[in-house]
Amino acid sequence: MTFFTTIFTFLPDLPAIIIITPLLASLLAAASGLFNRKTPFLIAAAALFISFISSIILIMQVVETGIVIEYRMAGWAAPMGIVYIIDHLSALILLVITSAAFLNFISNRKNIETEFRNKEGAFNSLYLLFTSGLIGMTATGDAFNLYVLMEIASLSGYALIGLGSNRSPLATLNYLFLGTIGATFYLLGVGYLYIATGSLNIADIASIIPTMMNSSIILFAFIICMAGLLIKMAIFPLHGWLPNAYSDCSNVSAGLIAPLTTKVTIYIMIRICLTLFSPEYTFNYLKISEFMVWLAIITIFFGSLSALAQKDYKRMLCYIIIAEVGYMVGGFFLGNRIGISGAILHIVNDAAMTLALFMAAGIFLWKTGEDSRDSLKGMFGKMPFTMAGFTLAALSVVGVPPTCGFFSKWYLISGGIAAGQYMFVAALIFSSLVNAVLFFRILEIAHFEPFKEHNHDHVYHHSHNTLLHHHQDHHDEHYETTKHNGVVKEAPLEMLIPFIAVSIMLVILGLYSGTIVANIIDFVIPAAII
Amino acid sequence: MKTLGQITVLFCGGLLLFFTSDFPDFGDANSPASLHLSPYFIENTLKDTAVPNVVTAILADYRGYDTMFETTVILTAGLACFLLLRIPKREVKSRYYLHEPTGVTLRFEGDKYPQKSDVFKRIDSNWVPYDLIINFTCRLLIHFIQIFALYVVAHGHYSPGGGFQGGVVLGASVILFAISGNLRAAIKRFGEKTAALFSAAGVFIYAGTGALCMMIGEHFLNYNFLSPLLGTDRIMARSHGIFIVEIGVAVTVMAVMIWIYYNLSSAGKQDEGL
Amino acid sequence: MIIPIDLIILVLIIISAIAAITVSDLLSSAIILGAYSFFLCLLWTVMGAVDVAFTEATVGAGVSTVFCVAAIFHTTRRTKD
Amino acid sequence: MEQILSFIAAKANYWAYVILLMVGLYAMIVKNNLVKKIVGMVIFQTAVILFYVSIGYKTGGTIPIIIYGDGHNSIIEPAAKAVDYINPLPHVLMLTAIVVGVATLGVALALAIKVYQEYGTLEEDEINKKIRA
Amino acid sequence: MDNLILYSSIVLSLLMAIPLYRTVMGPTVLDRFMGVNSIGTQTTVLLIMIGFLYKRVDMFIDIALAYALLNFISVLAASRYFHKSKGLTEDMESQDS
Amino acid sequence: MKTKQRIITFCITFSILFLFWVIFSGKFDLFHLSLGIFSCLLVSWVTSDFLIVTSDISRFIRLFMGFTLYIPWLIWQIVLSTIHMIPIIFSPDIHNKINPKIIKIKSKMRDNVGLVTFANSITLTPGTITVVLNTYGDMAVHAIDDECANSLPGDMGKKVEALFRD
Amino acid sequence: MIVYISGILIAGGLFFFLVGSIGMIRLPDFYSRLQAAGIIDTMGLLLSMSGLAILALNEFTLGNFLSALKIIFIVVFVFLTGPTATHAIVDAGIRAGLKPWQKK
Amino acid sequence: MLMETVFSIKPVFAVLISLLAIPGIISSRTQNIRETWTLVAAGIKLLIILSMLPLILDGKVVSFTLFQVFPDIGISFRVDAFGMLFALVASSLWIVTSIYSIGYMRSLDEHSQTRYFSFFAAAISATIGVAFSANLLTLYIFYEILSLATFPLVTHHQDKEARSSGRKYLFYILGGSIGFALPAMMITYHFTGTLDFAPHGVMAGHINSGLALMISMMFLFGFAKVGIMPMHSWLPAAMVAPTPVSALLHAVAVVKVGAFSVVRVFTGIIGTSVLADFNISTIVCVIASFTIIIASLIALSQDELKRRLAFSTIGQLSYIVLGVALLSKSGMTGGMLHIAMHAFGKITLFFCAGAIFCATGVKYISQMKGIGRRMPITMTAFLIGSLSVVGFPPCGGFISKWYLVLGTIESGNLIFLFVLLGSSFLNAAYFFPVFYNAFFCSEDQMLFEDKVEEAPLWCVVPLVITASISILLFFYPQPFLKLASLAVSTIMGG
Repeated sequence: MTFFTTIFTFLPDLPAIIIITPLLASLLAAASGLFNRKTPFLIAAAALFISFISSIILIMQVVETGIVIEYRMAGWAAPMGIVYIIDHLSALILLVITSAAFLNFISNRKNIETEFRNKEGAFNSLYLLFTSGLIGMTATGDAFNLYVLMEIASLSGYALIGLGSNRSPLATLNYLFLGTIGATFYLLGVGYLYIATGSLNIADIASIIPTMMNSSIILFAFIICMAGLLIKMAIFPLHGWLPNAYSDCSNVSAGLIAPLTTKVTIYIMIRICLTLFSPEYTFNYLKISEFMVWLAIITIFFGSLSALAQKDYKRMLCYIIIAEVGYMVGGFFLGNRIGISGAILHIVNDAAMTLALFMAAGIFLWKTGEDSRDSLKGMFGKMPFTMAGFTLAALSVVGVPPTCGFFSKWYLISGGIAAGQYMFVAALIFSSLVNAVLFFRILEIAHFEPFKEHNHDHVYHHSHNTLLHHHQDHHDEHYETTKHNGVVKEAPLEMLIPFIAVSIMLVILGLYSGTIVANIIDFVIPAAII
Repeated sequence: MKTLGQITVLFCGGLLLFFTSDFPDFGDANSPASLHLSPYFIENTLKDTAVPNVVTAILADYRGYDTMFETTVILTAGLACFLLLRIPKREVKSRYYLHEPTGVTLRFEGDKYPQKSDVFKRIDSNWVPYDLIINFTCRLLIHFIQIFALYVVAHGHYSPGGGFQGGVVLGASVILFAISGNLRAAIKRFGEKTAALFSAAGVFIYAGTGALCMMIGEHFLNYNFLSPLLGTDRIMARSHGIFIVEIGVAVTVMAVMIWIYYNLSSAGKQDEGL
Repeated sequence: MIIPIDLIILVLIIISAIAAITVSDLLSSAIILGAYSFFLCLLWTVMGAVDVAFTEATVGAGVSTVFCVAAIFHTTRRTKD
Repeated sequence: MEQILSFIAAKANYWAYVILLMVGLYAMIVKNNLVKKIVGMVIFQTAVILFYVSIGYKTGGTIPIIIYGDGHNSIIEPAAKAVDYINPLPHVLMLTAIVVGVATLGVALALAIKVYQEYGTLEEDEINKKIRA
Repeated sequence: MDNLILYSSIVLSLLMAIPLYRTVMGPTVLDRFMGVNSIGTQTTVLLIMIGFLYKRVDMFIDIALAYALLNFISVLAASRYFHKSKGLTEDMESQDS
Repeated sequence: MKTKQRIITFCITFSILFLFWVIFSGKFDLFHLSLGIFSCLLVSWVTSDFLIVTSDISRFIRLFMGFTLYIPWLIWQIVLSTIHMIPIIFSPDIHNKINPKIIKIKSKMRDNVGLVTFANSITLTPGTITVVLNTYGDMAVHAIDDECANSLPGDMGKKVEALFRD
Repeated sequence: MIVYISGILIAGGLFFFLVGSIGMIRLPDFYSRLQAAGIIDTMGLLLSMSGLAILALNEFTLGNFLSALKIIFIVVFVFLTGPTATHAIVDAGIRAGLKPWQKK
Repeated sequence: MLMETVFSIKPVFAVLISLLAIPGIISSRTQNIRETWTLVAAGIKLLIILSMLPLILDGKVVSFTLFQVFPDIGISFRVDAFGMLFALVASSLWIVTSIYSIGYMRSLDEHSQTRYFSFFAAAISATIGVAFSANLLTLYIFYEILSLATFPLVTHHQDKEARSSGRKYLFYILGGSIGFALPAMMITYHFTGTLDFAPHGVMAGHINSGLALMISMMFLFGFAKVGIMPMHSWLPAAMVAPTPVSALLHAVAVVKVGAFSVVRVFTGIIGTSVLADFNISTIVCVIASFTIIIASLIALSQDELKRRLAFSTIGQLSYIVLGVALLSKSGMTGGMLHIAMHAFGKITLFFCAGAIFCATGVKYISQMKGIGRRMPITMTAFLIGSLSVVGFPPCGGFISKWYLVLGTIESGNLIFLFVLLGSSFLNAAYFFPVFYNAFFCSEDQMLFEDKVEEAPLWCVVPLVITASISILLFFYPQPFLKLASLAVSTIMGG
């Protein structure tokens, strides 16, 4: 009972709590990590859980009342101070972010302890900071505040993925360069908006823009913002940083960053196009929809074909992510209600799918120590539950009903047909088929090939730098379980349960997608869009 | 790649240059940017917060939330450098010690080495004797740098400066100490754990102040809550709130700058370093 | 009235920026970056942004060049471009 | 002639920002050396700062610190006029941007050190050669 | 008085081009240090002059003071680089750092 | 270090720093002064062992007085040697006018403060730069021409030695 | 009156800045250039700063006096740091193995 | 004709009951418990379906919407006569097959039995789901689930052959459904705005002739499980599966799901009027006839018994399509009945093939010389089964064929009559060698020793049951006949 009382006491402050909790906890985690190796995990898990719960309460609040929640930071009203806006869309994305971060985190306790030995405090802290950055980006109603939070997310992201295999620093450095270009372009775009309107608040700018539709500064602001965001979301010609960065890093980080970064960036794109610049400006005045859809089509084709060429499982996932970015961008710029619904729904679904796939990758790596496709030989027999979950995720990416991937694809294709973009439809179907081939290859290996002995000396090769001196003694326990008979058993329960939960979520999300669309996404899209 | 880059750059540059003509003139007092929001700040800062430095007032109060995350960015960078570079201590076969009065270097095998001693100083194989002039001057200056830094922090309300600048100067003073002597000496005075704790503590002061406001029932970071605590009116409460968060910023920035320097200059080994 | 100084410093800034990326030695590059930040600081003061200038002064003179030098110390000065 | 001069005076800052932006971008895209790219990144970020600060400048305005009356605690309002002071908002934003720049610089350099420890060189083409080998 | 300061500061800012020339063109790295050091000194003066131009000199002195105190840190760091037995031109790649 | 000596250095440091604070601050209300006291205490507590001039207060005062007398003289020297430099720099045939050389001199002082003062004075006067200095008083000085080289150690050495003689 | 004095001082300072700068360009080697750079650090700064300090005292108030004092402090600090920096550079040059220019 | 709709959750349970059994199967520690789970689930499922039978026979419709996945489309179930017919066949045969699998798997001591029974259950769930689906989306979803759930069954042996045929299987089935059926569905949705099955189709008036033809073809080939000729080759390949799988899934569930889906789409979505007006039905008939003849001819040349049966299946499936595409009442009734009749006949044949393999390890017809004397019960059942498939009285197959023939005459396309008759002869021709080898070879040609006996009891009982049902259906086809005619009367409007 006291619990609920407490919750209701803080209810008006929930938009702040959802981000402040991870922030404060990250400080505590960083500090406690200096003295104790276990506490940072507990603190971080608790904070993520609180955020998760608050996001659930928020979305329930928003859906029930239908009122946009506005929270004034420092008590100053909108154009002067910074406000947080929780509307249907941001509440939805918040839920996605917090749940993904929470599930990925609790499932990876062992990975964190081994891969980041003696640095758990810093790692957990950065993990929380990344999460709070994304949460802030989603919730904020201020264009500049968005930039700051974007930088927090990026910086902590660089750190998280910088410590993986021995190739990851280079990949991360390239990511850093492009990420900085992207963020700086965004900042520049905000500057252009500021020079034209004199305001930084998104709602305020949005109210000014209709009076100056023809201004070339506004046009440029749009182009520059978009350029920055497109770099950050890794659309086709600007995708170069993503595959290396995501595939070389450690699994914990990949499981956090890969599902969320691009999706949140796309969310921001949607927010900028719909809320900041009005849909009228974006779709009717600018006439860039056609171009963007073609860009998306090329991205889809490129991503799918490149994924075909990959031998490494994680790299393949990375190219699939690129293709999925094409889905969402293309779907959004179809400019009709169905397409945009599909794009938004796909943000949610794709986050869940990618999370599941990367969690699976984490489990495989933890178990076999390799991440090539061949390491999966005979996995169906050894880890049936993991493989079942993995299969679900794979099917979802392919777009097989009743997993969620099918339903968002349905909207996207309907939107494509409605908008007359048959090439986009073809690209989607093509990509589905390619994904089917890709995942079928993996499943086939796991199903047909006999189980292979794994060379456990390589288990932690990817974190050589931090572990060289410790991992021998530390992994005795792990060695015990695996070396007797060479049989890999099912992953530990703490990894398995979140993973299975996510996999089942894939189906549930699919089955309830109608509810999501009707209760949440319909409110997001302005009535002007048909 | 090179041609492509040049083309891109020329194209973007040309485009951007061409459209600069639509900007309001440089120094135009009637541009939208000068008319929409900023007049409110300029005209009301003193009334709202009793802080003459408008920049400080906006930084720590109107947009204090931004600044909290700016501080967090710094903390993130510190943590990132630590995570990326820091190498855990490893068993060493031999250690070098300098006998300071005579300048003789001794090599100790195993774990036979002088315990805490004033005459023996741990050094590394690439140790170089520090320069007398540099060392002396820096020792002389560090006080003044530090007192100057604290002055900057304390007078952020009335003159340029504030937590961030003061923090950087404070950090620079320790960096100066490390450069003029060696890194080990600096670490002995301002250890790595201290740096980590301070950097977290600074943000904690900031965010904790905000959270305290929230718990008392105001909005996050609304310093009004301080007025009953300090026994002042709300305006002065805001002024003091700004001061508190500036201290937080300074602490974090100082500690993180030092921390990053430790890690960068020794490539994570935290030995003698640069 | 302050425009001429502004213009001169802009020119100096651009010169040092171009120099920083063309000079064929990383240590020099870092040092020129220091000079670049001096000019930037001047420019901010010319434009009346004292707080920004102060920050630039402390950061540019105090830490960022030091960071660069420290990093170069642990890597290499050599560069082909 | 005067017109040209005043035109230059009115736009020079924006031109300079574009040039710096492009210099930085060029370095980040084309340069082969990682630290060079980092240097380019710094220039790139400062270009945006230049842009913002230029927005804020007001001819005839003074620095955005209110000239207040005697005694620093008493609030005497000869109400400050907006025209007299330079727009402070861009300055606030750019303080944040500078901080972000330093933070990014630190992380980038840390990564560069890691790269060097791994490959023994900072030239991208040499690194790629080593990766392929 | 305004004109005095204005023209002095213009002259001073023009003069800064000369150390900059040394910084940019300097045959050795050490010449560049020297140039930067001189630029730093001139910057300090110019900052105060700009303070006079704005008639708010008390606000600008802090910045100049910060320069006076911090200007040489980067030079010290750079010279420290050579202290650690690094050569002037060639890199001692073999050195175990 | 003995406690008494420590307290004395602490006090000296504190008073110097507080003087600086007052000059910097220019605000004499209670709030800022207390802030100043707090900051100065903090700094002197952290770094009081940096500025070990001496534990002898009378010597400290003597040194201070000596410095006050020495600095104008030094400035005069600087002016003189700057004037000496001007024709060299502007001469069309600059390569003949100068004759750079590194000369070695030895100071009898053993006090590090004195040595550093001496070395910095040499460097401050244009035309000569201290290149090397060690605790035994061995110095190497780079001088731009013979005249500068010959003036060393000269008056300056004597004055500094006198200043730091116990 | 004060304005004239300070004008002269500032002009002197600028002159020495010029001298130092030209010296930096003209002198043949690094060490001797450093000697010229020393002029900027010492005479130029000293003269121009004292000119500015005097100018600050144009209207005598406590604030202005403190400003002038601070300007003098800048000079003091630069007089401390300048030679140190110069020494550091020279020291680096020697350690890096840079040979001084010798008259043939 | 307005039908009374009953809202009930029973269809959902009917679908889910076997899925719910899966956790039980997985967590079982011993074989017995696992099999008990399977049998119990099968029994309950049949009971649930039977409990709905009276309602359906009364002309009512049971309906339930589970999820509203799109604003105007949900995952909803709707039990009508046609679906009931199919569900009845599938669920009753599941019990029999379960019993048979137990015997088969135990006697061969196959590996991964847990997986086998789990996916078996999943597959039957999906089959019932297809039968009960109320709209095309639901149908498609269960169709896909079925494709995937059967994959591990098809490739149960996990060897090289299984791998290649598994690939082929997925390529045809998934490729067809994603590549053709899905876009066709999307286009349908775009033009009509609904995907619900309506008695007379939803397309009339929304679409032009070319598009209608395209959509029909896309559905016909997209639902590759029906095995229309260019898309048929997965079926023979899939015969590498263990025999119970082949039996249930490739004689009953999977292929019949294909046929069912095609019929459902042709009648419920495209609509008979569109088919007739744009002359699509004739094209479909031609394609189906082509498949019938060619498949029968290929079957003649196969030596491996299961492959021969597979090609036979391909031919027989096209009977269903042909019957529906004739657009005559009798033809349609015949087509629908054929789903049931062929199922019982063909499953008997597969059971027999499996029993032979179990007992002797023989796969090829040419090696079966004299087997009839060693395994008389099995081979008698085989005889009954094949007679049913050929369409000889007194077997169930005769009834459906009779209606089909009537249908061809009714529709006036006598050429298809000849196709039917000709193919029946071919059917007889390819079954005859089996008997000849089994019963009529001389002593010295016999390849079997005395110790070869009948397959285990678990195997023999089911095939006896199905064989007797096949005969029973000739004499008492009432439930199926009534359901089929109910369905046809709904579709053809009285």
